[in-house]
Amino acid sequence: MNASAAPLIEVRGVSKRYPGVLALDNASLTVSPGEIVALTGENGSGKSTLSKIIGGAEQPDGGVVLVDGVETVIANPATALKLGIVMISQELTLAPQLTVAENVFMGRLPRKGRVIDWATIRRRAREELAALDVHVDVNAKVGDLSVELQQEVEIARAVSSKARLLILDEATSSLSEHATERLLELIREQAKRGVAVLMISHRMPELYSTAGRAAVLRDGKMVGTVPLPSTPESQLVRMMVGRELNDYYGSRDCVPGDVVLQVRDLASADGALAPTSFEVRSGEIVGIAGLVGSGKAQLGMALGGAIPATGEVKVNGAAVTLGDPRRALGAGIGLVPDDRKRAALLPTRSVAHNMTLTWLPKLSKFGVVPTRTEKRRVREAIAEYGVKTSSPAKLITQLSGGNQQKAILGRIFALGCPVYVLSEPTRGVDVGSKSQIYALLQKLTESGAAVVIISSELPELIGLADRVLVCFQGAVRGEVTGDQLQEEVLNAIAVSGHVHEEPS
Amino acid sequence: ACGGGDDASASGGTSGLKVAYSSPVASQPGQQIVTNGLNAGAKELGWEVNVIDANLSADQQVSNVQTMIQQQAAAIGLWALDSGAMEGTYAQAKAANIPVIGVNSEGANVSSTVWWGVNRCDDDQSPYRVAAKEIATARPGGKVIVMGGPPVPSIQANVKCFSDAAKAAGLTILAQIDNTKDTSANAASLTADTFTKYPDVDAVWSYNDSSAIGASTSATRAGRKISDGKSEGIIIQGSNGDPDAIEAVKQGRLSGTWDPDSYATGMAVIKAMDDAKKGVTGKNYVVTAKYWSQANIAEYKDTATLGYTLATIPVTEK
Amino acid sequence: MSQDTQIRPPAEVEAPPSPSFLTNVWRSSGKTTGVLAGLIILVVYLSITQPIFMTWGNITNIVASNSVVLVLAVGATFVIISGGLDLSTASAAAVTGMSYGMLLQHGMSAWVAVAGALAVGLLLGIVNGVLISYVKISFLVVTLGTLSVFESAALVMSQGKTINVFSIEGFQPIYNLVNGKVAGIPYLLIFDVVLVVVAALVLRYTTFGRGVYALGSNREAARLNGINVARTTLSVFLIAGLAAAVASLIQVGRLTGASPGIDSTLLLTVVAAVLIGGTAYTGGDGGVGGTVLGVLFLGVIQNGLTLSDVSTFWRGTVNGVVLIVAVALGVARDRGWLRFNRGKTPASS
Amino acid sequence: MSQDTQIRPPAEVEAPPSPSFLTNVWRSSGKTTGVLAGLIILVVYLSITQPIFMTWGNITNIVASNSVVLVLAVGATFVIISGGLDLSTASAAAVTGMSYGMLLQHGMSAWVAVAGALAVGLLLGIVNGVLISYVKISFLVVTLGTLSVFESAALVMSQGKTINVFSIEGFQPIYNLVNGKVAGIPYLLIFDVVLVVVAALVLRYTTFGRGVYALGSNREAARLNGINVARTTLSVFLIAGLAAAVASLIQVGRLTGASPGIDSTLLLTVVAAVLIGGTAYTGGDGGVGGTVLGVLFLGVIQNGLTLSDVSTFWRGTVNGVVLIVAVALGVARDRGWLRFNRGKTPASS
Ligand SMILES: Nc1ncnc2c1ncn2[C@@H]1O[C@H](COP(=O)(O)OP(=O)(O)OP(=O)(O)O)[C@@H](O)[C@H]1O
Ligand SMILES: Nc1ncnc2c1ncn2[C@@H]1O[C@H](COP(=O)(O)OP(=O)(O)OP(=O)(O)O)[C@@H](O)[C@H]1O
Ligand SMILES: [Mg+2]
Ligand SMILES: [Mg+2]
Repeated sequence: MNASAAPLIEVRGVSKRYPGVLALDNASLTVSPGEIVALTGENGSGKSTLSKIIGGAEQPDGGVVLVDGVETVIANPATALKLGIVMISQELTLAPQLTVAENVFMGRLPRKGRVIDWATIRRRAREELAALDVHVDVNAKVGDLSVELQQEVEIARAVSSKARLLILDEATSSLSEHATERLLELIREQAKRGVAVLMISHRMPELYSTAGRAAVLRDGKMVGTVPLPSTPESQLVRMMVGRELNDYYGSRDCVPGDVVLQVRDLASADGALAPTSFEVRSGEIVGIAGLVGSGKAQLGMALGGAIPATGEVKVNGAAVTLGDPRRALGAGIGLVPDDRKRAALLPTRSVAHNMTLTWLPKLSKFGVVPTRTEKRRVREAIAEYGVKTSSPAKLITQLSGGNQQKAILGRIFALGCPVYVLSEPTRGVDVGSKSQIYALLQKLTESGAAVVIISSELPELIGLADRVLVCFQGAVRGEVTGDQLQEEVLNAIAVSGHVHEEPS
Repeated sequence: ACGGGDDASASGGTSGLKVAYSSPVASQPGQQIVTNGLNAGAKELGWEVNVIDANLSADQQVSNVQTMIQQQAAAIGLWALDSGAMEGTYAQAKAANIPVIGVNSEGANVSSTVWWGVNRCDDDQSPYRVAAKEIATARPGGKVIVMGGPPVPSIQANVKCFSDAAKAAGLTILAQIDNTKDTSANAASLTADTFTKYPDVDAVWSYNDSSAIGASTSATRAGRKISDGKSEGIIIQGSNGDPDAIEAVKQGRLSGTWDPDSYATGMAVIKAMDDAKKGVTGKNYVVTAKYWSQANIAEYKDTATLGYTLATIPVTEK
Repeated sequence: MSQDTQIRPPAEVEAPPSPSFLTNVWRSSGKTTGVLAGLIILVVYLSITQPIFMTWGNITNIVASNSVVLVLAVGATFVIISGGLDLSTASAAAVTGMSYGMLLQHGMSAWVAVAGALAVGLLLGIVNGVLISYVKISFLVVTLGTLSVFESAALVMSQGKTINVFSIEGFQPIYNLVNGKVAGIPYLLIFDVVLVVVAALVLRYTTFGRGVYALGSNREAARLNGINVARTTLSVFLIAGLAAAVASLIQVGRLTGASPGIDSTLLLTVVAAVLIGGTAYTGGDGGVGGTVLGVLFLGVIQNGLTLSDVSTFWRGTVNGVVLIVAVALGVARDRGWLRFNRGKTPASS
Repeated sequence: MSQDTQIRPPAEVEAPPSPSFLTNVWRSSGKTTGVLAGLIILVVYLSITQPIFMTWGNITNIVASNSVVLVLAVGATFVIISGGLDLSTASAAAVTGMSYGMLLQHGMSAWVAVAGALAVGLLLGIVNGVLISYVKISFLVVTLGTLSVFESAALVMSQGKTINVFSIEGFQPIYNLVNGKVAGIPYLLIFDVVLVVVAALVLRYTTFGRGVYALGSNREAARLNGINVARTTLSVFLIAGLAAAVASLIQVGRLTGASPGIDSTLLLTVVAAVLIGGTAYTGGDGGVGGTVLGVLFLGVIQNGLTLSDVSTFWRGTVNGVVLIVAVALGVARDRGWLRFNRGKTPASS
């Protein structure tokens, strides 16, 4: 490691307690200039808490933080920013009503004299986004963008500020492979120029291709630091989850049965998805791949009734009314949307109420919720889907990101739908839990469900799906099966709209 | 001060005039009766009157008067929400050569004023001084609750008039409570609390009828009888002569109400306008108030049916 | 693989050190702590300084004076939890009260008049609800508009006059219910308790109630999870309309007359009671329990001010200061300025 | 192959077909379309039916009678954009007006009295702002409390009496400014225009202004990006306090007296103007341009009602219906019921 003498940041024996949880327990960590450190651990192990403490967004209950070897109280994010500590937090921190350009420069808007220089803001925002290979109207309101583009705005904001320490808390979890590559490249460049980087990600390949060291948290305790990429993945995973993970994606022995989901000429009313047709049989997992803006997100939303659409969707032969999520759900289409914060969470409600939201029609009798049954079901689901929470009555927003996702997945999985449409189902979920979720998915299909998975993680699609449909510019341009299921093939279609005519 | 000949010619010249009246809140029953009186008086002279509602906003009232000035009203009647905050408006009207008739409101630039008799407190015959004396006669040394209203000068003056007279007549004032929200419901709540605190109260004097009715419902709920002014029970006097208060007197739920005669008030405004158009200003008309109690309520007639004319309305000049 | 998918109990489910009962109450009172504490302090203070305060007579006065606000506030709680606000509630009550009065005046029988008033309340709720949930106009604009329309409608109905119903026979049942007692307990108190309990149960234990919370918490998430957003929105405004009708019956019962005039502070009082009671003004959180606290808090201050003979001019000051201080107490507790065995020991591994 | 692997920009970047200028205006008017259209229709209707409506005298009358609301609404716009609400604004204006009146009464010179009133306004703003941003009590509770405290303070100052300042010499400058004209143009109109332009520029072109938007849009995001949340919050309440002082000077200038009484509909009118003007009640969006529209819309309705002699009882109905219909127009447009060459909504991918 080419670290200089004093680490840029040193965290010594830091603890943080929330009601009912010890989120950090005497944890220590150092990051030196030019170094890229991966902070790893299961969901709820305290990674975000630690980065918030370094970023001044939370105050530790005990322990100290040293900046350039000097004990420093990072009282608030403003102080952190002054120290050159720039954080991309796991929960997007964008102002939805403001433009892309303004969000990129929030808190440090360029001025000409005393007056804000809008022309410069727009120009520089366009440049910063172009560096990430993102081409979006900088005058668009951020709230109108997809999660992935929102994430890009947040990234552009961080990389365009003169950071000495860059903290990326799952900055890549909403990005496609291509965008991820681009970002990692940028990070490596910055590190070469002496920027210290602390990155959090549940995607192993990213850590191995980028970080020089991995620090592992477990239940708030720092269990060790290992060099990368020399440490075998299995060992790192064992440190994180305390066990081996074999048979990661799982497998089924089940022959696809009858057609469950029939989609004919499904198109979104906004034109982002052109008429698309396909079928999914019972026991089948069909993946949907594509870049941002390829229409894959709209495909999921249209299937789930979340957006106005035209065409025909049938479940077990019965036509489903489009554009009405309640009808779609009633017809047996369980949707997990990709934008958790905007479309899935009830931020002011408990974990339990978030989970039972979707179960209410089935759970209740004459409109009354039997709370005893409800409590039992919630407890079972929490255990089954591995949601780590100190109590079912805890506010869902106080859960770690990955655990929020597990709760959302759990509420849909528990419904036992004939059709599942899962958009980025494992976003922010740790490797151990992912493997559990995959196993659950396989179980769902074995019991006859038809599953559509929309994902930007190609390995996930290849590992799980029987077939993958690839979207390009609003339409499905290719279907890949069997041994053609390779990242290169999927990528080629996603990027160009058709398979390369090249002998392999 | 004008000769008869002048009078005749001026009278001929004033028919067909368009005059305006600025009402503080036209939807209140009393103000509606004022409007009726205005219309009756105007009809007698062949005039037309335009009533504009300030709906309890002084700012709105200023702008209403400005609109009247623009519309070149022949005369303006103005019941100021706040006469301390109308000098500029009076001055503007005067500058435009439009006479302003104040109703219960005075000012340097007001041409003439119509007063409610109930609002006067300058002699023994002033209504609230009479009220205090009557209560003292029925309940010598009795205990009284005084109910005031929103903190506006005219109400405060009336409260003071009654309170001073009551003390002078040997009554004890247990409490003064102010119905600042100006609703029956609030009056009911306030008096309910007060009756619980002072169960031995003999009389309630209230600045208006809806508050008196609120007090009456509380007294009934507290198990008190309402006195007819002499009989046993609690004496509750209101003021305004509102239609439902008249009914309440008939039903024995109010001891009485002071009726300022809003109809005559409206007519008196027209009378004062007529004077002003004839060049006579500086008049102070006082509309005679009447006290309706169970003793005389049988004689009550709707003022509109009394057949007042501008010449016969019960006003005195001060 | 079977071993892998074996489910471990979540790590931190370990039972926290069992706190005392008092600590529990203090903790769980959440956003309403301050108001609760403030209310208790007020009650203690008034009990000492005003011997009359704790008498049964005074307590029934408080109940009678605050029932209208309570009923409206319970309706408003539904609306506010769902993420809306009904500015027209006081005006709607004026219309329903006038309807009741006019039906009586036109010789309708007691229960026809009551049913009529309730029907009008529902109708007003439908007007608001349909404009908001189906025509999709902002709830603020709609209820601001209907605030004005209803106010005007109440005036038009009787040309601004109060309708005296005292001697109308059909009025007796409502008069007796509002002013009567059984075994010393006012019917009104019984009604209030039942109303609050039913409302709390509906919010807590019915799918409709859960839908109301979901809607206020995240409209889009609620929609995607099968909540009928338009119908739920319509329903909360129906409830508000019905609440207005019931409140107006209580009001007419108390005053023995239906008046088209609207207390200009009523709307603010109702909304204040709900918000002081810890219901989030952006929706998704709160409940009628808090609203009861809010109504009581405001009601006791009013009662205390009257009993203590505070001068009219100073009442507003006392009122405002007590409110701010009470809520500040809760804030102080949340920020740990008032430690009460909160167990915030750092790093107790 | 090189052609194949070429990466094309994401689909939704394609430029929409360039719309005509009119379409642009129609589109960009956003949330205020309905009000704008409603205002135009109203103005046209009144110009035809009421010859006096379009006279200069009537127009200056509209300006004069709505300046108080406008000034308060501009202050409220800052507060509401920042995600707050100042319920105390009308009461604060009563206090500053009384301060001005009393200073004049005690023989202070013209500008000392004005400065005093402004200082009191700032002070009231500080009280609100500090309680909200530093003591961290909910803005609703704080301003509800101060609404009541300020109201009471105004009454206490003069024992409820109106202070007539008409004949006090120090009052002349303000009287002349509020009621005077230069070349037929009222000073007040000039002042209003300057105020609105300055406020719009501050919101658009200063770091502070953008901070206000950021705060209202996402408080946590603002905090994490180094915006001083507490100071910005304090500042918007200072602005509201100052606005109250300025509004009260205009009020006293118009009424030639300082009254402790508060028009009970003023607060609602001010907030309504801001919201009708398209500022989001949850903050983060809107501006003073819309607020001007909102004030004008309400002001023209009032003026039209007065000119057209609509009966008192029906005024509220006309008022409310016009408001709802105007905003519904905008909604209809947004939902494509009124097509005006609208492109498709951009993909939210
Ligand atoms: N505001 C809060 N209130 C209460 N508990 C909290 C709060 N924030 C975090 N926690 C708890 O602290 C623990 C650590 O959470 P943290 O977000 O740091 O996990 P993480 O390692 O980032 O997980 P993930 O991989 O899912 O993002 C969790 O148990 C979480 O529930
Ligand atoms: N120990 C538990 N095990 C399983 N589920 C629980 C447990 N405790 C609470 N829950 C679930 O969490 C939900 C929310 O808990 P909470 O105690 O907040 O309920 P509540 O008081 O009914 O909610 P609210 O106060 O928001 O109306 C409960 O309705 C129940 O379903
Ligand atoms: Mg995290
Ligand atoms: Mg609870």
